[in-house]
Amino acid sequence: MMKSSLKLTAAAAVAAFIATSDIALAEEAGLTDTTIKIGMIGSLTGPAALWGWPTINGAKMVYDDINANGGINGRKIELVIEDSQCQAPLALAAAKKLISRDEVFMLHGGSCSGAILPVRDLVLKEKVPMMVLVATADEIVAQPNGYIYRAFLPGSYDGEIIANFIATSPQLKKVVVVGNTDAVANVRYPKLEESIKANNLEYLGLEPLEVEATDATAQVLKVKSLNPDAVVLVARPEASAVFLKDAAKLGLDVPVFGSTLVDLQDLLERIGDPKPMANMNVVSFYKSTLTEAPMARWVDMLKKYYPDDKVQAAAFYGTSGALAVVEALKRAGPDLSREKMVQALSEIKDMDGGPMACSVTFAADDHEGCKTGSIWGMRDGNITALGDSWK
Amino acid sequence: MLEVSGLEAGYGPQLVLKGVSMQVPKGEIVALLGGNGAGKTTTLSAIMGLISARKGTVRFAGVPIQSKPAHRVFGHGVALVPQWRELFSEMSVLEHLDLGAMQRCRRSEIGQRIESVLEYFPELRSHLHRRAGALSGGQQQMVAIARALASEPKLLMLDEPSMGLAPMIVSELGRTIKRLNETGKSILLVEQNVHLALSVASYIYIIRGGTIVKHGPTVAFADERELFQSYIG
Amino acid sequence: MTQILKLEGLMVRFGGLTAVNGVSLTIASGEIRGLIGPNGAGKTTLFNAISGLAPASAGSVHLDGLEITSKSAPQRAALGIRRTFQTVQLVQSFTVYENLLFGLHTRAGNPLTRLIVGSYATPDADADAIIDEVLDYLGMRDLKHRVVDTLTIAHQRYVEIGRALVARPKLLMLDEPTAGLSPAQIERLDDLIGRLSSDWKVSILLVEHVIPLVVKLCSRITVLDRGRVIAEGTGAEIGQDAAVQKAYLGERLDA
Amino acid sequence: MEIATLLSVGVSNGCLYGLVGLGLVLVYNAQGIPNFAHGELFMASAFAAYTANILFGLSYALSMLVAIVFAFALGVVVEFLAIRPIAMNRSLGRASTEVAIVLSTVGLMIAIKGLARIPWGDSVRKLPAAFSTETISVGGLVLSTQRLLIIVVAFVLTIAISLFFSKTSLGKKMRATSQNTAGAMLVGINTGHIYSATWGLAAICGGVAGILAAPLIFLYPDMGTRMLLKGFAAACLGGFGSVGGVFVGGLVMGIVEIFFGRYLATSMMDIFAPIIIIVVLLFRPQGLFGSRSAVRV
Amino acid sequence: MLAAVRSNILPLFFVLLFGLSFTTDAYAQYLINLMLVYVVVAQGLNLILGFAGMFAFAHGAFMAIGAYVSALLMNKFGVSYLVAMPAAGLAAALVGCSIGIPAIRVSGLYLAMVTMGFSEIVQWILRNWKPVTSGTDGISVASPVFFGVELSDDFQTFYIILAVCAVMTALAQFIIRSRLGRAFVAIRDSEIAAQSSGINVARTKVLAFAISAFYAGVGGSLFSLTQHYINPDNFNLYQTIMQFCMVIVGGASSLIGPFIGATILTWLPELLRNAQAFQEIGFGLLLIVFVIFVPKGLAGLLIDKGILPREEYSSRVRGKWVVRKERAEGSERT
Repeated sequence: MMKSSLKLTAAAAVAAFIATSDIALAEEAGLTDTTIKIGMIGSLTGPAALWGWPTINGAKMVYDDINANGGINGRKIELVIEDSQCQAPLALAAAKKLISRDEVFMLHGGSCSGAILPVRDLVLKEKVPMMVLVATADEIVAQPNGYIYRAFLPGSYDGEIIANFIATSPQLKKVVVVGNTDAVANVRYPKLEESIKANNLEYLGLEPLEVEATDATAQVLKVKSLNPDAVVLVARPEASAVFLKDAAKLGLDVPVFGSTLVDLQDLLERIGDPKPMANMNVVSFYKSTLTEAPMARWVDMLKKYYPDDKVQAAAFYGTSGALAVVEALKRAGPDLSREKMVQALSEIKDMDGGPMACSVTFAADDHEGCKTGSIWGMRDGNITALGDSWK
Repeated sequence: MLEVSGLEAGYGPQLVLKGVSMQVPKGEIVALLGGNGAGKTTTLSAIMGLISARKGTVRFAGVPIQSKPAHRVFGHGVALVPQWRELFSEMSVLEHLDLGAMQRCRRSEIGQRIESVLEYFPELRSHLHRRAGALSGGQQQMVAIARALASEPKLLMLDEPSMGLAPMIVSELGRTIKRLNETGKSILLVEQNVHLALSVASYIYIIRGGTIVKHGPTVAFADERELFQSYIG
Repeated sequence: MTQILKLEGLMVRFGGLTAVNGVSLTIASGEIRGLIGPNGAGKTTLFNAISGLAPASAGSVHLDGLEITSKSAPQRAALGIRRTFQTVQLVQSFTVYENLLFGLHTRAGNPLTRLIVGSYATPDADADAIIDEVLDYLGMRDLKHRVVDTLTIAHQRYVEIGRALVARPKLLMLDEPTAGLSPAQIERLDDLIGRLSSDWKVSILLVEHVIPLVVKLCSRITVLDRGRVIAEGTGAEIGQDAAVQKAYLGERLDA
Repeated sequence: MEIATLLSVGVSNGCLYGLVGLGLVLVYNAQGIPNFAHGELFMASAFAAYTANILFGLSYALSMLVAIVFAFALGVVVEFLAIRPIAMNRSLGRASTEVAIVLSTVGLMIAIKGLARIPWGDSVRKLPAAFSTETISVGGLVLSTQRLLIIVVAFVLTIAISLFFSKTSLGKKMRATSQNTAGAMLVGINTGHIYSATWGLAAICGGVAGILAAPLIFLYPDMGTRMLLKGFAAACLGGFGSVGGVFVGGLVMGIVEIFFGRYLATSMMDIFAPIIIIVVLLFRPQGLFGSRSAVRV
Repeated sequence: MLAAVRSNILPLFFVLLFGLSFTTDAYAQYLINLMLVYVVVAQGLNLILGFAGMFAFAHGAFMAIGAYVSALLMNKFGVSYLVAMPAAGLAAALVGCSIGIPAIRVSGLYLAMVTMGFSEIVQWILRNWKPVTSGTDGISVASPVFFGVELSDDFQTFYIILAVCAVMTALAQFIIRSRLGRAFVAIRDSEIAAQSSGINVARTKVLAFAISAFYAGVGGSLFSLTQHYINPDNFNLYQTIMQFCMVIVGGASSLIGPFIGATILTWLPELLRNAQAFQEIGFGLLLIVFVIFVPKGLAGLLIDKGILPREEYSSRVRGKWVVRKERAEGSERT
């Protein structure tokens, strides 16, 4: 028993070595006359799996839809999907596998900034076009960068939009920030602080809140003692809900502005009580709430291709990226190459962002396609659009 | 009552008992004597099932028990008072008696059992609620014996009960052992105090190097000088 | 004759227990001293106190004229006190040779490396010669590269003695070396111990429960009971001593 | 008022830490090992309560009962499958047996977490609170009913466990076994059963904490790791000794942590538990109340 | 011939890897590099856990110290990688000493908890000391430049990693065969016997901590080369547990063990990319199954079966085949 399992392991190890040693080079990788191979990377398992399949499927449904309608210039999109578990070594392995083994034409991936950042160097060096899936760190798309594009609101813009919005209310002067200190939240702080100061608001500092916080009493009381006019809450849904509940309980009665990490509808469901939400406002990627008309097309598409998926905010984060990829592939024409693809992406101007509030515009030296978000607030117990963007 | 034959046992690679055979008849006190490291404690441990026998048999009341774990051997009615007493230092005297009794009798009888045990050790009555760890050596030995007695064992095995006790207490101990025997209990006594062993036992086994080298009724060991020689020699 | 070991009023207490209570003892160079006593007499604790494993609460220990009372066990080992244990303490996964190398751990090497990393970096140069000499002496040359846990207990005890011998100690302390051995093995060991002191110019302190062996090997025997020395003398003297008899057979009962 | 509020939250958090710590201490005293999988027992029980309550529609009280039974069973099964085979392996020395058992609990920690991800990994879940009114106001002090429940249950459970150890025969046997295994065998105790029972009871402690905390926090497979550290800290403060000591250790931990966060720096709250663990173990291993001799270092 | 292969399995392994580097693609090369990095870290853990028998639960943290120190030295001070890497190891060793000195006061399992607490604190510092570590944003690591040539891809860094891994393996072998290595084993198996043979237990333990941390620090520095970017998440509890798995599965207290463990635990997840959901469960169960059924790990198993030669603990014995199955023949001779 022990012996045979030993042999099996040895055989597997040998097989792995042999399997890795084949080499082949195509003319233009990932292309045939009838297919375009795209590699996707997401955190499908592990602690960050929450952001895995939902976001992948939100992009995938666009490709499915295109394939169902005959593909692009005679080619259907073929996807190879790899897991990163939100860990850098595995994300890097996945990217290398996709590029050198599967020989994909391009990549569409990244659900954890920390895991996908190491991939940036590789992609630029291998000159593989890449659309960011849902990772929000600015550095991923920062210039110089010939190949990586993003078609939704990057993390740092959240803060800017919130700060600009707060500045439109003259009675709000002093702002305190409460938030998680994990990677997802951290990418938002520098620009947020900068924008708060740029708007001549008084920045009272950052009060950290554990991602797994069971209560926020200490934070709420600390915030109260600082006597702010507004609170910016940059936290994941769980911690945000905890903070809002404690804030309501302890009588912290100032407007709260949430980032794109949370969704009003979702928060409302979590808290199950509109009262703590009374002062809540949120920056959102989307044109409307999930139940309103502008989103109906995308919700229907998800239901068509992934009927088991939950219709949730995260479900459409990746959609605009896929739309931009499809648009660029169309424009690049049947005589496709990676360089032409990049060229085509750079030339996208004012493309409808699909579910996104923004319209997507790229330039050769600016690969952040989406710079506006919408702001929503609770008004009389209803989720109300407060405006488009305060960029 | 207890029949041991050809018992071999040891620790790790060491074989300590190299074929021990002995018997404890019902209602008798049998003493097992020998020098340091002769295998006395190992014999008791092997009988009790604390270490497993490698060869040989141990029968108690006709039932083979050599492969049973300690708690099963205990269930047959064998109780061991170990050399190091092995008390529960943070628990009270009463709790020790309680624990001793609870595995071998009904709940309702525990009080009665404890009462009867305390008749042998009236001194413990005033310490019932003290921590065992806070008692004197002699009192701890009483607790250890009383704990074993509370199970009303058919065979009581005592491993060097006199160790570390003052002479007066040793005499007292001797009297207690005799009284226990008078109530019909079989006793296997391992002792280094030969006088104590001679004064209570009816039959003597002498063990050396893991085997029984001499045995016979107590009268055969009347000459102390000779005993000392056979004992250390 | 010079005194190798001198104990004066040595006491060892653990918590409330006094395990060694004012022991004074001297061992001459080349002597084989027996140490006997009933269970719990404090023999092993006394061994630990001499080898430095148990700190002395009072009294002093001198080795070859040098006071070592406050020295640690490794320091004492370096100064020439080596011992064996009641239950064999070898690295069971090591070969005989590798175990013997432990004995050479304190051997002086390059003073500079010693200063930096202690004795760790000293190469095992010419260790082979010393180890081969010891193994030849013990008649175990052919077992040199055997893993210890494949050896008999008797051989493991020889390895323990060998580990002490390679360091050419001044004082060798043997703690119940015959425990668990067969009569034939005991006889062979007995013979070895008898030769050791003269062949290796080492004083020996022997704890044993096989008393005839002690009587045969040791010119003088110290008897310990309840942490005190109750008698000291030749085998014959000890055999006649009332206190010793009492210690072994117990107090006479008044009932 | 603010201090009273902080105190009430600190105490209720402390109660949770104390319960988790208690479970760790039970296993530690019985087998001398820190159980790294304890946080996962906490997590698994919370999910068991969730399953019973949300998926099978049982009442909160009934779900709690189901989850407690589940926790006990899980503890016993884990002991039987992953701990006993190592403890029974006499060929290892005592030290390597302990290391092997600890590694086994580490293995359990990741395996249970991975197992939980299959049904629960895709989203964050929430268990409704026991009472429909979430807060009550006492003289201006706003208290969460769930937190009151935590305090009451933790107190009751701690007292119940103390009584269990001092009054019941199983409790006495468990104490006896942890104090002197050889002695326990000599009074006919089957120590194997006692280890099972200890793991079961330890799992109940962790499980109850999980069930009580579930409505306050959200349920996800990684929720146990943070609690493990806090529980360790509580156990260290309590000196790995008495039931009451650990409970008080938890309270101290909960209260100090929240005051620390409020008046010094909220960023320090994450790091508080490991600091406590290091400082206490290195400089006062007997805990706040223990005496030096009782420590198993 | 076979005997020669068996007794030189590690050099042959290095030669094989060297040869493979001419035929592999970037993906396989990356995994080979990562595997060699893990070998270095696992060797460090093995020295303290397997050989010295101390339960240190902090190798993720030591790796982090190495990775950050070398990255910061290169990024902020323009130090050459040749200097930065050993500096990373020394920094980790220094921290290892400073946690080791107080930690030797507590033994066994308290040590596990103290070191686990230490790892948490290191994580916290990495996340919160933003001016230096950039917090969770992480820092990107420049490619090392040797004589004007920038070593940026996996095929180039492979040579550094292979060389360092070989040197560290040779060093580990040297340590194991020296007095120090034997002192580790001695304090693991019997502290009192060690003391009585003149081994200073406290100093040996601190050295074990320092050396082990040195390996993890160098490993962390190499790790940053394979990633070109590091952040605190790379060095969390999961990383430490991975290292434990490698040592236990491969074989604690064996030089070959870390190679076997790192190979399996780097490649297995890649082979099982299609069965992702079960990876965590798989790791957990692997650990449990090995501690229960194969406590000596695969290396121990192979050695016991006589497939691999027993590893030596002295530098003076060469080519002596000490096979453990000798137990069968005449061990009862006296």
